[in-house]
Amino acid sequence: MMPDLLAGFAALVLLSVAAGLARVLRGPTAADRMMAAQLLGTGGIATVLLLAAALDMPAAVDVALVLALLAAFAAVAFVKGASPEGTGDPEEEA
Amino acid sequence: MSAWDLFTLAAVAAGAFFFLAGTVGLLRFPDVFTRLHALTKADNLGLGLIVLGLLPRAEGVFGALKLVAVWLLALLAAATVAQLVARLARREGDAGA
Amino acid sequence: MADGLADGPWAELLVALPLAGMLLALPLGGRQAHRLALLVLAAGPVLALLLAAQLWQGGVVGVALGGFAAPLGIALRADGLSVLMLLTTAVVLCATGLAARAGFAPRPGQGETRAGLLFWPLLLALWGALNAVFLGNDLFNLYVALELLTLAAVPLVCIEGKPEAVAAALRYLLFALLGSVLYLLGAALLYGAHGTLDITLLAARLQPGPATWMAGALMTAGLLAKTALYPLHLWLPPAHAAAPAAASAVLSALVVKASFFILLRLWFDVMPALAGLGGATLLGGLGTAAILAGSLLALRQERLKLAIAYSTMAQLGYLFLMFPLAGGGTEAQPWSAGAWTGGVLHAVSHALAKAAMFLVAGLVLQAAGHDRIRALQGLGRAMPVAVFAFGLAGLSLMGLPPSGGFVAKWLLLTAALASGQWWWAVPMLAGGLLAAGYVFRLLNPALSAGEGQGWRPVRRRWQAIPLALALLSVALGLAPLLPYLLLGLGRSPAAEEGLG
Amino acid sequence: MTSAATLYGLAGAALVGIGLYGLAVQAHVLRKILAFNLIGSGVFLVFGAVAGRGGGAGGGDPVPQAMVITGIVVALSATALAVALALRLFRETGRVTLPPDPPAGARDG
Amino acid sequence: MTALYLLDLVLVPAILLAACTAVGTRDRFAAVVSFIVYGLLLAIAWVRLGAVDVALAEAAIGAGLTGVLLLGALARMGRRADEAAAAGPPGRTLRLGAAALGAAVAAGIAAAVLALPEPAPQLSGAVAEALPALGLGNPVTGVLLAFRGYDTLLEAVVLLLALLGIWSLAPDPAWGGLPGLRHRARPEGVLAWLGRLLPPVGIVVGLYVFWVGADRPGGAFQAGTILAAVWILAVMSALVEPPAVRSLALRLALVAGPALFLAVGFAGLGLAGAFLGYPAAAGWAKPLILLVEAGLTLSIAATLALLVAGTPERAAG
Repeated sequence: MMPDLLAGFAALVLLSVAAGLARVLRGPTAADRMMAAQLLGTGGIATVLLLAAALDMPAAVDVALVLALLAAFAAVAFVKGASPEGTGDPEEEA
Repeated sequence: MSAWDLFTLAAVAAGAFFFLAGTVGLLRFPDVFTRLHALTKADNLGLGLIVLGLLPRAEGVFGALKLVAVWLLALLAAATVAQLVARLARREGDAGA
Repeated sequence: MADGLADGPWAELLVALPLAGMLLALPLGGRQAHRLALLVLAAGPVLALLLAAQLWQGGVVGVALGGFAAPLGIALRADGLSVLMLLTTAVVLCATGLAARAGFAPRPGQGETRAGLLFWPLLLALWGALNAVFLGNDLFNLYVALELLTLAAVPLVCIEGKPEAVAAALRYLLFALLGSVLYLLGAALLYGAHGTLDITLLAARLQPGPATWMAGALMTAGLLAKTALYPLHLWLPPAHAAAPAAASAVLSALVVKASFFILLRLWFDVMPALAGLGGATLLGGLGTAAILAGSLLALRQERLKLAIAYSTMAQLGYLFLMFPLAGGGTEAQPWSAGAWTGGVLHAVSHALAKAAMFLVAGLVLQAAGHDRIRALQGLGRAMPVAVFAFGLAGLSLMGLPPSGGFVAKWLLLTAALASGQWWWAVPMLAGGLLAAGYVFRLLNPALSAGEGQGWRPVRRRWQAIPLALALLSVALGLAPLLPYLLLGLGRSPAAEEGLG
Repeated sequence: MTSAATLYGLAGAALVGIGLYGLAVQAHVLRKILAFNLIGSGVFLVFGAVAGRGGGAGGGDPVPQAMVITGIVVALSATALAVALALRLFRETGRVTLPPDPPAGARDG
Repeated sequence: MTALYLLDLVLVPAILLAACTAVGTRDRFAAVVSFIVYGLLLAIAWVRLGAVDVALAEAAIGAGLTGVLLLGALARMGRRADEAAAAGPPGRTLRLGAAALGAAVAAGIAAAVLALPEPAPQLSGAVAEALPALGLGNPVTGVLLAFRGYDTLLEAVVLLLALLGIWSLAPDPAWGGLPGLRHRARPEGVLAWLGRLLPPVGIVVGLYVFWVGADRPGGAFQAGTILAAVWILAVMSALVEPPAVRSLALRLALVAGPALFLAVGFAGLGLAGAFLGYPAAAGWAKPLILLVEAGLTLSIAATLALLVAGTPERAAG
């Protein structure tokens, strides 16, 4: 019962964030696309945690941990990638 | 089904609701700043609630700490993105105008 | 003593030693890398001969790496075909290593340079990868070895930093990657169907079925892209022509043969029944197209290295005539072994001859500063030994006696006539004539009595390196018995009796 | 488990198809590299299907799983080299696409 | 568990959709972002399939490093109009042909997957039988470091070769110098803050993933990738500069792992009677495997970090 319900919630969370793919596609700005990816990242982490509980695979929590660590990494890379030559910082006054 | 299970289900359900709300905001709000605003609140709360709900099922103290670490790291990433993306959006807006 | 030699870990060393040399070269730095590399390369022929002795005394050499027997572990396996390819590889790499000192050894008093360091570990890795391919008996391990080969070969193409070489290298990389990913997909399906990727076990377990056929088709397609068989040849001429001559020699002589070698293993050892679906005829047809198109294109080139590269495309075509000629009906056929041996001998003699030709082209570039064929008048007087070596290597490409190319083509021709498939003889003969055409066209200006103005002198000992390779390619025709006997060791039943 | 593994294997097949389409259609080098990575991960999913069909705990057969990890690392290596080549090509020539196929029998290299 | 099929019903279409977006969209930035999302979804799929080791590798490499590589390259090649855009969308014939080809190949593979035999032939049993002798609990680590250690050795060399290839593209005057361009960040800004905060956390996570790898999912490749990622983050936050490629310490770090693996392999010739073998005496195999893994983690971290840092472009100061 419990595993089924947790897996069901995993599916629900994934479904709701996957809709964010539309924003990745539509934009219009790079910032929009990044935010959508961020939402998918957080939702993906939640999905993995729920799956780990549903499948009773505690090791899978490590996957969520790595995803969370790399979410920050990807965020920085996104922002860098949107700056010319890929080396800037949006906080610098141009 | 134990009381802890009910707690888990309630927290997870609330978390899932916030994810849903975040997506609706992302898709429906008119401009990049309001979208950002909606999003950062929603997904962090959502993940936080789900982590909270799963805590009783964690394998030991270490497992629980790991769950909390996941949430903190995600929070950190979200905060960074919010800050940097806002700057970026402002600059993109300037360039577009 | 003899026992100790026969039991030595020669197969393992042939893979491990080049890799160890490559790893050591990096911290050693650019001043010493070439010395280390030449030392390691010099051990190659010795190790290959020791392995040959081992094979001769005890039959097919099998090594379970880590002591884990297949299907759990990975096995190395050396039969006559492997050993012949390993020997050829060792010889060609020694020669190119020596020749490459001209371009990639540090000048006295100079610090570490980019190419002066990186060329050597790349060359050693390439050698290790080739050995791993020729010894591999596990289809997934062969995938890793092929990727190792690709990632060593691609940087060698553009190590001189010319823009056109960068474009050629990128195109080469994309083709090679597509080829290996298709190959890997086939391997996945084979594992799913049979629970192992060990070639010997697979051959015993193979059940025909959709998964097996699809796997065979995907792996064949991937390997054809890597072997640059017509019409997947587009990447080869620019890459082989843009690379520095020493690298071109290895690429044309050996690297394309590695994927062909796996194709042989796949068709003759793993799934001989593939041929029954008309696959053998298709490969033969594509080979025919490669011979004709490659030769005609080679005839039209203005640059020496491009012409040699197109000739590689043509010569690779002959290898694919093996498939229809060694196959056919349902019962054992006497000519199959001849066709198979002829094809393999062709691969070896082409390797030696083509390496010699590219090394000569390198000397031409060194002497003249360009390789425009028409402007090479009088080169024969400036560097007679090199031009002679080019001519000898040309004999082998044309298939004239007494060269190794002659024996190889003669065996293939005999098989074509004996099996009643005379039509395969037509491209062989036409290809020989066309090869004569382009070789003479390349030699003509060099032999003409033009005024040889402004050649930079090239020492005899540099010219001796391609000559040695060309002489070996001819000697293969004078003493074909030894490789012939070697090839018989551990030959698969399909190679003896025919595909299908 | 078995049928789920097969489902992901079928998804892998579709991904190979999508990647092949992208490789053929997109001209930009980075897009080609991206498409190649799609094909690669499709192949890995087929391996995953092969591993998972065996059932059992922990994703089934560990051998194909190990092969996928090896494959992921190899694909990353190749991607990194391809990206570096593309950047070098761009710096030298300003191009973001491969030059058109060499004309057959080009008169001068 | 039927609800899992509900998840499959969401996950598989999402993966395919992300793949289509990555291939099809006009905007290149959107394509790369889709690709990163795609990597994330694949990591979830591997968890779903129970292959946590693979999920870790996919999360770290597929979603992380590959995406960052592509993003960095895209930024340098410019998002402005160029000949790829000028050529206009690909022709209708090409698109139809490519679609037909892709569909045909996909259908062929699908048919082959559906035709795979039941019960599936596999090696789980053989691995489980041989694993206790090595003292390991994680079968995937057993396959990677022992049973198919030869593959892993070659793979580590492949990684290093890719780096040599990238280095070989350096302009000659910059040889020996620093890879990539100099990153900028406002000293008190968010970037610099994150760059100081995350690396210690990342190092702990990386070492943890390495350490548990012997007995549960994790290992050298996943750990090395995490360590590389936090180092790259520090570089992007302008806190550290990548080392000059002429540095001996760097070169030693790059070759240490594969060299150690080879050395243990040679030792196996004497101790275990087979190249790449581990001594049969009880208790010897696991420490040796951990030693090799430690070396590999270091080298993989260094190699991956420099792979992303790119070609040397700046002469060392």
